[in-house]
Amino acid sequence: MTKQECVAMLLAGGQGTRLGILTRKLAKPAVPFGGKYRIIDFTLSNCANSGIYTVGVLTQYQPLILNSYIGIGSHWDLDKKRGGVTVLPPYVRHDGGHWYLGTANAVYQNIEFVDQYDPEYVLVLSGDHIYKMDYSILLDYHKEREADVTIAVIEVPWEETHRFGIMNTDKDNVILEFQEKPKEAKNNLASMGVYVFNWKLLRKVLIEDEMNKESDHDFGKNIIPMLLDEKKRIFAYPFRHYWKDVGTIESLWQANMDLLLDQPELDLYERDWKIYSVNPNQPVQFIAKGAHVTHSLINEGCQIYGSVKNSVLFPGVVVGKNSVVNDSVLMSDTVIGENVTIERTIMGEECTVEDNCVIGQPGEGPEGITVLGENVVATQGKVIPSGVEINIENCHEFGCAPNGLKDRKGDL
Amino acid sequence: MTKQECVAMLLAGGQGTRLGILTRKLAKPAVPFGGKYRIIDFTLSNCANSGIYTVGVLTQYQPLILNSYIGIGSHWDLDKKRGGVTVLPPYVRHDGGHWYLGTANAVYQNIEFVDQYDPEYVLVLSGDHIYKMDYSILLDYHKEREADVTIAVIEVPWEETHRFGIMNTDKDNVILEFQEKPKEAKNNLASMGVYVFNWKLLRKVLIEDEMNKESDHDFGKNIIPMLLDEKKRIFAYPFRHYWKDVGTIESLWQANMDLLLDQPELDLYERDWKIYSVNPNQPVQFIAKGAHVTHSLINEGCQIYGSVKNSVLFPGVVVGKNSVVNDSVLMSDTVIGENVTIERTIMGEECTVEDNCVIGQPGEGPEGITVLGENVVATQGKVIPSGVEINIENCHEFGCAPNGLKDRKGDL
Amino acid sequence: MRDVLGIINDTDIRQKLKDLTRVRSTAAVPFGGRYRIIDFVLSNMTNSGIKNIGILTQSYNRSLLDHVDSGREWDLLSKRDGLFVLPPIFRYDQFTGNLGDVDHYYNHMDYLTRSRQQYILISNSNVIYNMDYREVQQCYEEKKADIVIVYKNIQPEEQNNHRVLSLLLDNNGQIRDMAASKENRLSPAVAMETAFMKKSLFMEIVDDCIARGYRDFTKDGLIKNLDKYNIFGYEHKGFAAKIDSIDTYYRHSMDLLKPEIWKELFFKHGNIFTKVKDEPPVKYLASADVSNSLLANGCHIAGTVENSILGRGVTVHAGAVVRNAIVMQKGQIHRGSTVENAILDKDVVVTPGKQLRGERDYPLVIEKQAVI
Amino acid sequence: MRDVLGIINDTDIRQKLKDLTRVRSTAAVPFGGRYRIIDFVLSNMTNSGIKNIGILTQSYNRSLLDHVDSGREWDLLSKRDGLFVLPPIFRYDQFTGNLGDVDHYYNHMDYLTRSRQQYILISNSNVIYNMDYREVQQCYEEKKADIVIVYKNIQPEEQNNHRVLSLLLDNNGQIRDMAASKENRLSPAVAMETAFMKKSLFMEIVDDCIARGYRDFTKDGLIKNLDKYNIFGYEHKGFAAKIDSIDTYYRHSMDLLKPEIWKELFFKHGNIFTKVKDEPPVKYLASADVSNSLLANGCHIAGTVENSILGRGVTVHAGAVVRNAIVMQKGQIHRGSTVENAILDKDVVVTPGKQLRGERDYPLVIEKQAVI
Repeated sequence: MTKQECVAMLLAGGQGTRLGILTRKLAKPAVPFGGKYRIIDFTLSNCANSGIYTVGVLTQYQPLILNSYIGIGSHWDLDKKRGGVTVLPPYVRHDGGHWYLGTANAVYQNIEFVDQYDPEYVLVLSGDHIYKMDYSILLDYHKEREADVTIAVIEVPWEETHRFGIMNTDKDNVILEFQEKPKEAKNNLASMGVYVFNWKLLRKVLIEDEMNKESDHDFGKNIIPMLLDEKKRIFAYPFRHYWKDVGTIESLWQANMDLLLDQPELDLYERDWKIYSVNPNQPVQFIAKGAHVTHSLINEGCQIYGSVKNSVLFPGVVVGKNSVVNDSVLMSDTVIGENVTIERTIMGEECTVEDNCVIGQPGEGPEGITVLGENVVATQGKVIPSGVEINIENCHEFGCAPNGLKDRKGDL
Repeated sequence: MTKQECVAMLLAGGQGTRLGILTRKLAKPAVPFGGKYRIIDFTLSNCANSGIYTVGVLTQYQPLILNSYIGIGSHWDLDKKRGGVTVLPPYVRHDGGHWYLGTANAVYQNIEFVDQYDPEYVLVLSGDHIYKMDYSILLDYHKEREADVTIAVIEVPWEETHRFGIMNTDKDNVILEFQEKPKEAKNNLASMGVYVFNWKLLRKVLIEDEMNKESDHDFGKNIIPMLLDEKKRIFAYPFRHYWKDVGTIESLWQANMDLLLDQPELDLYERDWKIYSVNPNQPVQFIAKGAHVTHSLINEGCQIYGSVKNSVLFPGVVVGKNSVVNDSVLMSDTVIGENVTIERTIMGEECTVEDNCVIGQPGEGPEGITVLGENVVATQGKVIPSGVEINIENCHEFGCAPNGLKDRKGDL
Repeated sequence: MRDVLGIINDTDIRQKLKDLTRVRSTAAVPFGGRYRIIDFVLSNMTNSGIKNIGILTQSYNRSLLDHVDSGREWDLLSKRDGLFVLPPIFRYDQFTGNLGDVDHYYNHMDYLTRSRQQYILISNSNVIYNMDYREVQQCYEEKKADIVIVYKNIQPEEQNNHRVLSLLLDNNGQIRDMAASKENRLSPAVAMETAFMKKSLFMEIVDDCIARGYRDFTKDGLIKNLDKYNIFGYEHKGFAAKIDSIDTYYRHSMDLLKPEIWKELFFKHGNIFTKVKDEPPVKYLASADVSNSLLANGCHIAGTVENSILGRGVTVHAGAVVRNAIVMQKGQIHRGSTVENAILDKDVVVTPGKQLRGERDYPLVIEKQAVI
Repeated sequence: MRDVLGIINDTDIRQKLKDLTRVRSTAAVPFGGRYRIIDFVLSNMTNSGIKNIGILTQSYNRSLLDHVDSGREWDLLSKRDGLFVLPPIFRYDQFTGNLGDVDHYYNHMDYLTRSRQQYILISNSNVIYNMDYREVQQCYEEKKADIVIVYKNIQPEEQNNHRVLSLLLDNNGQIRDMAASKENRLSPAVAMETAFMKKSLFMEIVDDCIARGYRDFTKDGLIKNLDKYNIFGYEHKGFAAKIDSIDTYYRHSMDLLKPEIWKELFFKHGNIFTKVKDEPPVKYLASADVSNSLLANGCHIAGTVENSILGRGVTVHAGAVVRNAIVMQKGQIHRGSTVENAILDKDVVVTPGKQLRGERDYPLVIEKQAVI
């Protein structure tokens, strides 16, 4: 096995429970985003674009789906002879095995995997965030400062500091103190969950932490404070571009809407930093005579006969005549009939909305985004109030039906 | 995920305990063979050459090594966009996990993996055998007969029938009865551990078998007898070419020697059925002036200054001046000094034999093959009797030393 | 169809595609927004199970090489078999200028010999259809044919004034006469430049032609041998287009705006694959006004687009109008400009305030990288 | 060296390699049993960390395409960057016959522009060495050079009678004069056809040459600009060979039989990669008698082999003798035949009882697929 200077360990086991029915069968990193992508595409593309071609993806919740999505990594240019991407679910050893108990334990369980490449540095990443970052610059920053650990940080509004791990730094970006979700923050630099470690040090610390029965085996809660106590050289790497944790329905919807601005902060069109994804192999989209499309992102294979405004459409979506889609996100292969109105809705894959339905009728339900999970059918003329979540299990309560197709679990 | 007509499940978890120190750090399928290959190369190459590109490799013992050896499968032409090779160690689910309890349980634990491809047929293979077989012909045979199960069988000498699973068949090759290691066999057709199943049937039976607490969850012992009881259509597919289970030191040595015949039964030079392997990327071999090489297989990167007779040399082996290597198998990067004599020995990777040693001195020890595990150094003038097994743990008893290099675990 | 070798003939340099084939071969001409012409034949072949495909092409083959790359998009990256681009074998000093397709086949006879397949499916690079070639092989077996030729019945109103290969079939589907003519067609049946036979027969015909100094596989190898071999026709009932002129290129591109043709061509027997460019979805701005058009990913639309086909990464600025036009990859149409009845090759920039107008039956063709 | 673009120039068709380059370009000539000449430069580049490599080649490029394939063996299969084979851009009817290397560079200027790298390392396809190009870049930075040229000091006894580019360096390593000559060399320093500079400077020089009708990058672009740019030399101290004639091909092939050269060339700064053919190990039969020879995998040896280099899958039957010879892939030497001082191209069959003998300084060359 060839030596690699840097190995990336991408934590992709998050269940994303706050995304409700959207993560019923998907780990959070596999949730679709932006008309084309899954959340993990951003981190994987960052790796490839940064020239980091040895990536371990630590999966746990619904591992088979991520496994088949990632495949041999060819879609992200990560199918290399030396290195490449390896999906690492927690596996059973001779003496048994258990789920990853925390972010640090996940890496601990894969020490042997990392050792194969005998790296100088290990980059610990999370598959949960939307951002574009050149990790090779972060790595250079780490090397120049001869740091033991470097943590990427981003400024957050002071009023939100209580939701983050906050870094207190000196003027040279040396981290002096770490506050996990502080009530009174001394700073507004939040950890992005992106770490560079010198592997020798991390390896040692992971083993020590594993012994500690009190530990949660978490990078933020345990490993970093432990290294601060040991007076290691820990630097903050300030990041000043778009970064978003799409952990809730509201933030997922908002992050999609962010892309519709004329000059969005996250530029998907940058030629030198493409975001790769699995290609659905659909023909070019068809906008029919009489259709009206504005302020939207529409992907290949869509057929638009109606009106789409301020919305994000994934591949293969059909919008029928005289239908109106506003402020919504429609995932792959959703079919909207004629004379339908859809407002502020996120719709999962392969939903069907038959003619004359209204989805997300304002004022009918609680405020907020309406969500239809995958494979839900809203039959003829149904009115769905705003703010509800419907999946194939509870859909009968709303007069909806599950799609006749087979359950598409694993069928990405 | 694309539908596939046939998915292969390759059982590669065998520990191969009878191969002693050669399998101390390797699963049996990873044991080197024939100057170039590992045992599993034969089954993987058979898959690719048969056009079966969707292969699950079920690993268990030392999974990381097979995982990194197989990589994305490109060496065997199995890095396909649709399908390809997937390494499947037993992984931990939310509710825990356990080692594969038997061959049938191994496939049972991966039902979801197979289901992704929605196949008609599942080909169950073992990674433990040396043979060349076109599975597409086996599959055609299965389809033509509208069989439920087809089992590849080979004629074994009557006196060895007690070591095999024996099939009693009628004149149409219908299997009437199965005898596991019978004392008095009624037939001499032995199961090769190669099965074609209709997936729907197998899926159902695996689930039933899993419920049965008495079962060993083994294809030969449990699944086949159960299906015979249910009067399913089970056919034998007679195979008449080279097939060898290299389960012991003696048989591994013999199978290597088989290749040295002028017309070996197993033809590695057949252009239409190449056996693929990971390429060590070594230059062409150098045979020096004064060297003498006969009746041998020598791989790339070797440098021969002495005499090699009736032996198999893996890549990068050096044989010094005035040294004699007879009837032996020397694995990769072994270095033999000057004036050395080696007889009937299997030597693991990166061994060093210093000048004036004698390895496998006949009459000095028990009859049989001498075995040196990887990284053993026989220092100046040492005489090692025949029939002993030396590894880096017991080597001091024989006056040998471990190689100074780092332990090469995982470094394939 | 693992036992079938696919051959795509992209050596014809007499195509009337004008500027579109100035810098590339016919196979590499962009079509349908995100595709190249060859994608259709190539995808049909791989969707039918063909694993070994040779493309005989021309010496200016860089676009084609870039496009097919390793063949990975068609899952043709392989140790045995796979995709082979076969450029002409000649040296600067040996080129005489009058090679026929037979010469190209003959020059690559070693590739044919070396391949293990028993049958051959040969197609021109310039036909657009979605077809399951397994049905062609079935026809070959049922009829016990020596050769099967794919044809389509062309109604008189669909005819153009080019020379086409028309066929005369008997009741059993056997071809009794063939002729390449403009006006006097033998029947509505027109050959679609696709044939199936044993590889050995193909090599025999090529060898016979070479031995006698013949250069044209169809005229010399097939028409003259109608008595010698049993040649049958297989009718393709769906959409099929031959791209052999600017006129047919423009007309058949516009055919894609009919949803039933769009669906048939891209989905009928399997998807059409192409090189993946990882473009983001199309972005529509507030002022976008798009109707009856096809748009490839990566487009940025702030202006008006009507009855048009836009390639990847095309930008139509606010106040610009694109009508009845084909704009290829990365075209930029600036504010106040109008492009009508035109074909813009890749990377064309139309600066503000320009008016480009052709006629529907004589579209304007703008060459690659032009700045207007 | 991710920021460096590698360019391999394989356009020179005036090589004196006779029949060896009749069917292939210099880059694709087999060398050292299992390699092609280009493998050395290509592996040096990738081992040094270069991720984007363009090979400018000739129109008969099929051997080269077959060999480099997708670039996967060099880990150059990539979405961004990777390996690009750049055939000449011209059409049959436009070819005039007197293109220089500058014309080829100019024709592929768009590839240079499009690539994101800032620096360029350009090498001819015909040099054989194992070199870490990072040291060349280091020299470039230390000397604050505009251009660095790799050279080797050639002792008088190693000289041959070809024209070589000799250099005159000052104490600081700056090149003060350059001349392509046979006899009157400026110094023992001979350029190894490898240079490093900013991509923008390279493009500027090419553009200047084109503007003035100059065709030769070295003579017109470098020698004439010695005063304008700071050109430094980087000395390569190890083995290096330029393959520009049958004589140098044969002589430098035989150099590999010296174990110290064999080790240096294949292991010094990194392994040399090549297309993998999955051949089994060499099989020696009872009657084999091999000495001082290199053998590639897949050989079957029952006869005598001395001071020779055998390619993949060569068969030497019992009673056959191969001496001081290079036998390429799949050669077959039958019983009772002798091959001495000869170069046998691929697939040559020497039937029983034949005697083929050249002289050591004038080896016999047998063309591909000959049956003797």
